[in-house]
Amino acid sequence: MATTMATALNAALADAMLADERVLVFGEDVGQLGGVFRITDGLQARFGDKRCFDTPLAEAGIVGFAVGLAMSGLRPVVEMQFDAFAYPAFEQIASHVAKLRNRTRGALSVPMVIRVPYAGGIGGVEHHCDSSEAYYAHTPGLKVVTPSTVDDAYSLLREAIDDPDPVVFMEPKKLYFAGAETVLPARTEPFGRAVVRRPGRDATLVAYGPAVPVALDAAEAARDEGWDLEVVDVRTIVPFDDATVAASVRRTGRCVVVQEAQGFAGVGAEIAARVQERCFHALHAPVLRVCGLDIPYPAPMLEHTHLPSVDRVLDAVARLQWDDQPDRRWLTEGSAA
Amino acid sequence: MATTMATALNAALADAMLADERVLVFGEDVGQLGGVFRITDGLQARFGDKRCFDTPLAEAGIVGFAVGLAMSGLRPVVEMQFDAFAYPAFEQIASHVAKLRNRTRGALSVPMVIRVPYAGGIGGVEHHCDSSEAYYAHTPGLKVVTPSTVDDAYSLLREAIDDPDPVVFMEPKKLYFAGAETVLPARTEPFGRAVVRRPGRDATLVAYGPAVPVALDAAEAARDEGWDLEVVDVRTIVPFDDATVAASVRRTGRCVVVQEAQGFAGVGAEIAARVQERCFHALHAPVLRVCGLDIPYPAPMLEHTHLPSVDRVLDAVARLQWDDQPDRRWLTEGSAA
Amino acid sequence: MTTTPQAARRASPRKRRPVTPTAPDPTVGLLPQNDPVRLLDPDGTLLPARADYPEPSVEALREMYRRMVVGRRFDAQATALTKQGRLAVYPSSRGQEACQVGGVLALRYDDWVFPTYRESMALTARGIDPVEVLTLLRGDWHCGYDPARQRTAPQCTPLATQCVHAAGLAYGESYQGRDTVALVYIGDGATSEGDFHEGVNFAAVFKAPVVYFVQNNRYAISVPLSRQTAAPSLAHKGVGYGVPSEQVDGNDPMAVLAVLTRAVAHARAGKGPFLVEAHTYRMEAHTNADDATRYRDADEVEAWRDRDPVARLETYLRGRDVLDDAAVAEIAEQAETYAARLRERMNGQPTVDPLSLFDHVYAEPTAQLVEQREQVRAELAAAAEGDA
Amino acid sequence: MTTTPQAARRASPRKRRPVTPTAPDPTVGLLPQNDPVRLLDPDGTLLPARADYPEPSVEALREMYRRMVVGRRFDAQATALTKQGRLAVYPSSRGQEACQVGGVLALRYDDWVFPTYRESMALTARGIDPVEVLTLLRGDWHCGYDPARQRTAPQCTPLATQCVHAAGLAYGESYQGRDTVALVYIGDGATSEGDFHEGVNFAAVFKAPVVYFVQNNRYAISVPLSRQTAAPSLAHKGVGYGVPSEQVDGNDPMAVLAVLTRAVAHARAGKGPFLVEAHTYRMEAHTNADDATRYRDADEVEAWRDRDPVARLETYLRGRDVLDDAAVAEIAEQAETYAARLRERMNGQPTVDPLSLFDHVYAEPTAQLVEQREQVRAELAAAAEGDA
Ligand SMILES: Cc1ncc(C[n+]2csc(CCOP(=O)(O)OP(=O)(O)O)c2C)c(N)n1
Ligand SMILES: Cc1ncc(C[n+]2csc(CCOP(=O)(O)OP(=O)(O)O)c2C)c(N)n1
Ligand SMILES: [Mg+2]
Ligand SMILES: [Mg+2]
Repeated sequence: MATTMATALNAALADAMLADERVLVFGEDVGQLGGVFRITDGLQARFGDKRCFDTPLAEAGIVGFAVGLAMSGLRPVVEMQFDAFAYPAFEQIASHVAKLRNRTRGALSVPMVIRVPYAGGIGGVEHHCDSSEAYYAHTPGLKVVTPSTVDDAYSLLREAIDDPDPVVFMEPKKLYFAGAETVLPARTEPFGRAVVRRPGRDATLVAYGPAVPVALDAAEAARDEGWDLEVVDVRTIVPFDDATVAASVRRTGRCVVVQEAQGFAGVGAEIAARVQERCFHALHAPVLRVCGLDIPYPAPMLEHTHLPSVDRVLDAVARLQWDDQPDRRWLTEGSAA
Repeated sequence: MATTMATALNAALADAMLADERVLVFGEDVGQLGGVFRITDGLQARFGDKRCFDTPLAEAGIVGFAVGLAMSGLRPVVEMQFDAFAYPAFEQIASHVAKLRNRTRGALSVPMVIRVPYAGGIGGVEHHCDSSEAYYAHTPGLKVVTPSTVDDAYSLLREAIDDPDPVVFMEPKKLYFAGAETVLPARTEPFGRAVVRRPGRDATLVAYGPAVPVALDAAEAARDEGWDLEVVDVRTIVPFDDATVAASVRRTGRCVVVQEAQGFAGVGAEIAARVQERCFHALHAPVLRVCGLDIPYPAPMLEHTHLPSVDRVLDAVARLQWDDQPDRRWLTEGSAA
Repeated sequence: MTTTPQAARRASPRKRRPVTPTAPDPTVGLLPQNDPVRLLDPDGTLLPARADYPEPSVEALREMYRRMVVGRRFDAQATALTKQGRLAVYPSSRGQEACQVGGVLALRYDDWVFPTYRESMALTARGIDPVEVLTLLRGDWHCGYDPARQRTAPQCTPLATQCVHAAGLAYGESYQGRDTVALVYIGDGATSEGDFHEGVNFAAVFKAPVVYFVQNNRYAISVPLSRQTAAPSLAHKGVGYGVPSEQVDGNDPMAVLAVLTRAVAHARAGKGPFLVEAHTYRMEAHTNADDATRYRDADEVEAWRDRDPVARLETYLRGRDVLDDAAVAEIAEQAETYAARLRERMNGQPTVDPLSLFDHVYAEPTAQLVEQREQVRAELAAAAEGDA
Repeated sequence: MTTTPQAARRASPRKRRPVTPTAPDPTVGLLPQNDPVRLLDPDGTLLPARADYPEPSVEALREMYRRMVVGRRFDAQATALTKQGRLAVYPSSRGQEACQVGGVLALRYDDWVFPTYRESMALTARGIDPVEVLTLLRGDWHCGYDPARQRTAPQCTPLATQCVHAAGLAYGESYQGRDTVALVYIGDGATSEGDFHEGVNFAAVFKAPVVYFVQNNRYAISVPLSRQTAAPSLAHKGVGYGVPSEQVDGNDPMAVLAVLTRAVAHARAGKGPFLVEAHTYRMEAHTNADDATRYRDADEVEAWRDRDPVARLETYLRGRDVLDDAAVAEIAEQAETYAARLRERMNGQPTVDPLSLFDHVYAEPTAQLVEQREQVRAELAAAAEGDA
């Protein structure tokens, strides 16, 4: 029977709680109910209501409480019920979670995990589908991790809980119930390593979290067009794996970044900027991005228009100047020094 | 006598209050005290304590209160005392201010201005020097504006108050008391227009807010190295002026983006990504970025190490491949389709 | 110098004059009564009259009954629509009819309501088109009705955030010389959020005419009240803001209407905000997607069936001879017609123009949005061509 | 059916049996006393003894006096250092000595303190090296002392955020079987923040041993208390969380110590959090950079001079014959020595290694940070070469 990402996350939490009794799991509805996505299902029954418990309904409270618990030597793992409901905790995250180690020259650390079910594609009503990873990725002191596979869900969450630094662990909701044949516990590549999910020679698709399956589908569909696309799964946005991404693009010479979040000043912009900084001479075309539109996340009936689709990725790939257009650099050369 | 940016902002508020009695100015210490930077100095005395007033100390409260006032037909202009102290209001800004118009198909709008004194260079203690523009720029529905000149401070703030949409108005603290010879009221280019602050032929420096003077100084210093640099001031991050930036880079063939914020997934990444998307064939070198380090804003004695400096900009310019290195594209061509 | 034990033990030279007389109790008029206000017994019998809360008129109560019956039917219909896939999700307020209807009945047409996702019944009771109310949950857009015209904010999902908006709106209205009141619906769980605190405090400091109406239905999804607060009651939070407050039996329609009417009058009179906590119960799961058996006993739910607000009011009105079988049947029919018409109108998929995604992000789309709209337009055209 | 006026007017069939007897007052033990607790008159005379707050021992009070005198001298020295450019900024707590010292004296060495930027005096009174305390304000790093060793969180600038941390820390300590108490210093203004609400509520729900100690010095920078709250007192917020609370004359050192001692005992006994509001006054401007004359009258400040906590305690102790001129002089000398030594040690610019910027962002720097560190290293090397 296939294992779902939800099951893998649940197993990771349980195994971490078993391995380290300092691990506490808490948040809204994570106890008796087992979380609205059932990611914490059974933990309270198994570990008792001191290890897995519900809190008052207040996200700054949850995150700030976790900061205090971490100061006392515990290892809190908190759940934000949905992406947009982590915003009330933004000050606690940006000013405390991210900075405490640095402020105190390492005397205090905050080894905590903030689990954020995020992104759309599930027909959710407003405020339930935000892709908020860029807010965290732009905040030094946080690690930002997002699995796209069942094995990674397990392994990265275990690593996040063991990590000495705070980790914002972003779980693509639409992948919760996607299954894979695997045996848990799984151990995959560590933080800071991107992974080539599909090798290819003609262009690199760089994606993370919910966009990875889209990129893989696009790569599959691209075979009909005669393109052999490589797909790189970023996995850990912070720390970012420049080496793997750049190596791929240097090999293929072309790159499209795929992300679900609205594009402007998102993680995809960072990836595009880094790739062209590092692979300029290898590039046959600009690094393109396929992102969510620069609009608030739309209502369910329109979300397919918003989300990066296979077609939209293929359109971008088609714009990667395959025709060996003549170098038109001379057009502008006149005005250069 | 020179007019400072602080004076210009104060005048813009006063003139807007005079022109439109729906304009209310409020926040922490903006009344009797006139704001910790004195930007609202004299407004309460002049317009009364119903037009300019202090609130309880609660930023989500201030912003949310402004949302309600806007719903009732007023035009709130609120002050967040310092950049990092706007974080408690993040949910109100991201989930309400930014989205209300869209959620209601335009039936409700939120014509409000959130003034955020931001960035460093003033020897401030922790939490007083964050460059937080990317958080807002990444949030669809907000306009994000940041002046670097005295005239722009006046004109953009007037425009922000008149704008039908919410504007996050980011005021570079270190420029508050920089003066210029000018006569107020000044009217400069509208939202959505970047401005070439200094023409040049060899490379384009793209900057905004507190980084603009650094870019201008660097351009001046670059003359010694024989480089004639153009400086583009972005002014309004959202909406962004692709045309002006791209036209400049197409002319110069080289581009360095300068921003004070930590680089990762910042606005500079967006600019770099856009520029290479649009000017690929005009570029002689990758678009480089000079940003703050990817660390929490440091203590005063180390801030000069963190901040983009003239030297660091010149180092980046030097890496723009001036030697007419042979095109090494052939190195990787073998692996392309 | 060291202290000698003798010196330390010596009697201290005490002040002889009496301490300043104790100040008057500053909580007078602010603390809620210990018991929730109740005017009707659960069995529908009228309790002894009380000076603080005069009984609402039977006309008002009869109208309340009518809207509660229609509201309950609407609620059942909405739940049914989720099963038919016409609604993505629906948070029922069955059992909370007295609060849902009482809140809007206490208001004037031009007062403002700040509802949450749970107030669909309240909004339809306010006369908003049920299809527009359900737009959010059907998924064609976020807010389906025109909040400005309906004087009703969009149903609020980010919990407690509307507490602050209402303070601003109400202050803004009074600032502009209008005597509008804002009524905020909020759940027990949401009172734990910082925005509840900031909202009530702003309203109090600015004397904004807001009624904060907490429907304490004892659960925040699965989390029971005991995990939410250790306070004697949620109404006891009022004194900490200088806001008068009251508890009410939220399943007693008469008491709800009486208490809210007084709260609204207080606000309208310029005396600032008022906090009301209604003790009620959510008979259904949090939404149709929730499984309430995971966290509460059937017994508990059963016990609340005996406190049904609709039956309670019906018994009372029948006892007063202002409601008979015929009238009950007529109202039930109205409710059926309402539900049937809704069912019909919700039949079929609405169409939404994808290009409208770009229309309301800003008053005018930015250059970037125009670009993205063109891209989508081209995609749509290509797709249409592909289909043709 | 329409209601006949007759039917409507008919007397309603009222319940005859008496209403359920009123529940016992649930606020007992939670509401603060109407008057701030005061044990010493402003002129230093002892007030009549009271059962609820026994007088602290004279030994404790003498030690309190000593630390207040040294603390005041430290405070003056720190202010002087701003004038010499040795400190970027300094928020004085002159006038608040009883609170500054009382808070830390009520604690055990292994209890935790959660201070704000204003508590420099409290921290030095706790025995933390003043140079380490002033590191933040001198600007060589953020937190200069080791919070884990000192059991003292970094001085908190984002207002009220520490209220939540303290709840977590205190709960975590008790969860691990330790009877540690956490004492939170917070200002009047900061009680308006959502995090105050969430923090106190978490502490209450989890029965965390925290004492929330509000120094109500009547201003948040320039904003007076009346703009902060309409509550009878800030202590009245406690009941809304089920947290017992008390008001105290914050310029009465004896009362502050007595009330905090009881509050700490309450928390340590496992009874959950306690809220104390001290009525005091900030004699200086908000910081040296602030101009208090813009928002308050000299008269007001003058009036508070008569309530000086140091003089008050001195008078009392002299009256008890546990303090004489010689002792006062000796303590003053200790204070001078303390200040002189501080002045000396703050003389000269500390050096901070720019490369240390990368050391503590994460336990191990990321690849990106290693790259940036190399870049800075290269710049520094180039600059050194340029200088040479
Ligand atoms: C800020 C925020 N956090 C979390 C949620 C998710 N959520 C939706 S409803 C709910 C429970 C609310 O309980 P309560 O306030 O008692 O209202 P009720 O649903 O019982 O009417 C939660 C946790 C949310 N909508 N907003
Ligand atoms: C979240 C946040 N908002 C604003 C500020 C700016 N600020 C610093 S101190 C202060 C006033 C605080 O007043 P109060 O809580 O009464 O403490 P006091 O300074 O009087 O000790 C303000 C507004 C801040 N530090 N944090
Ligand atoms: Mg509830
Ligand atoms: Mg104060």
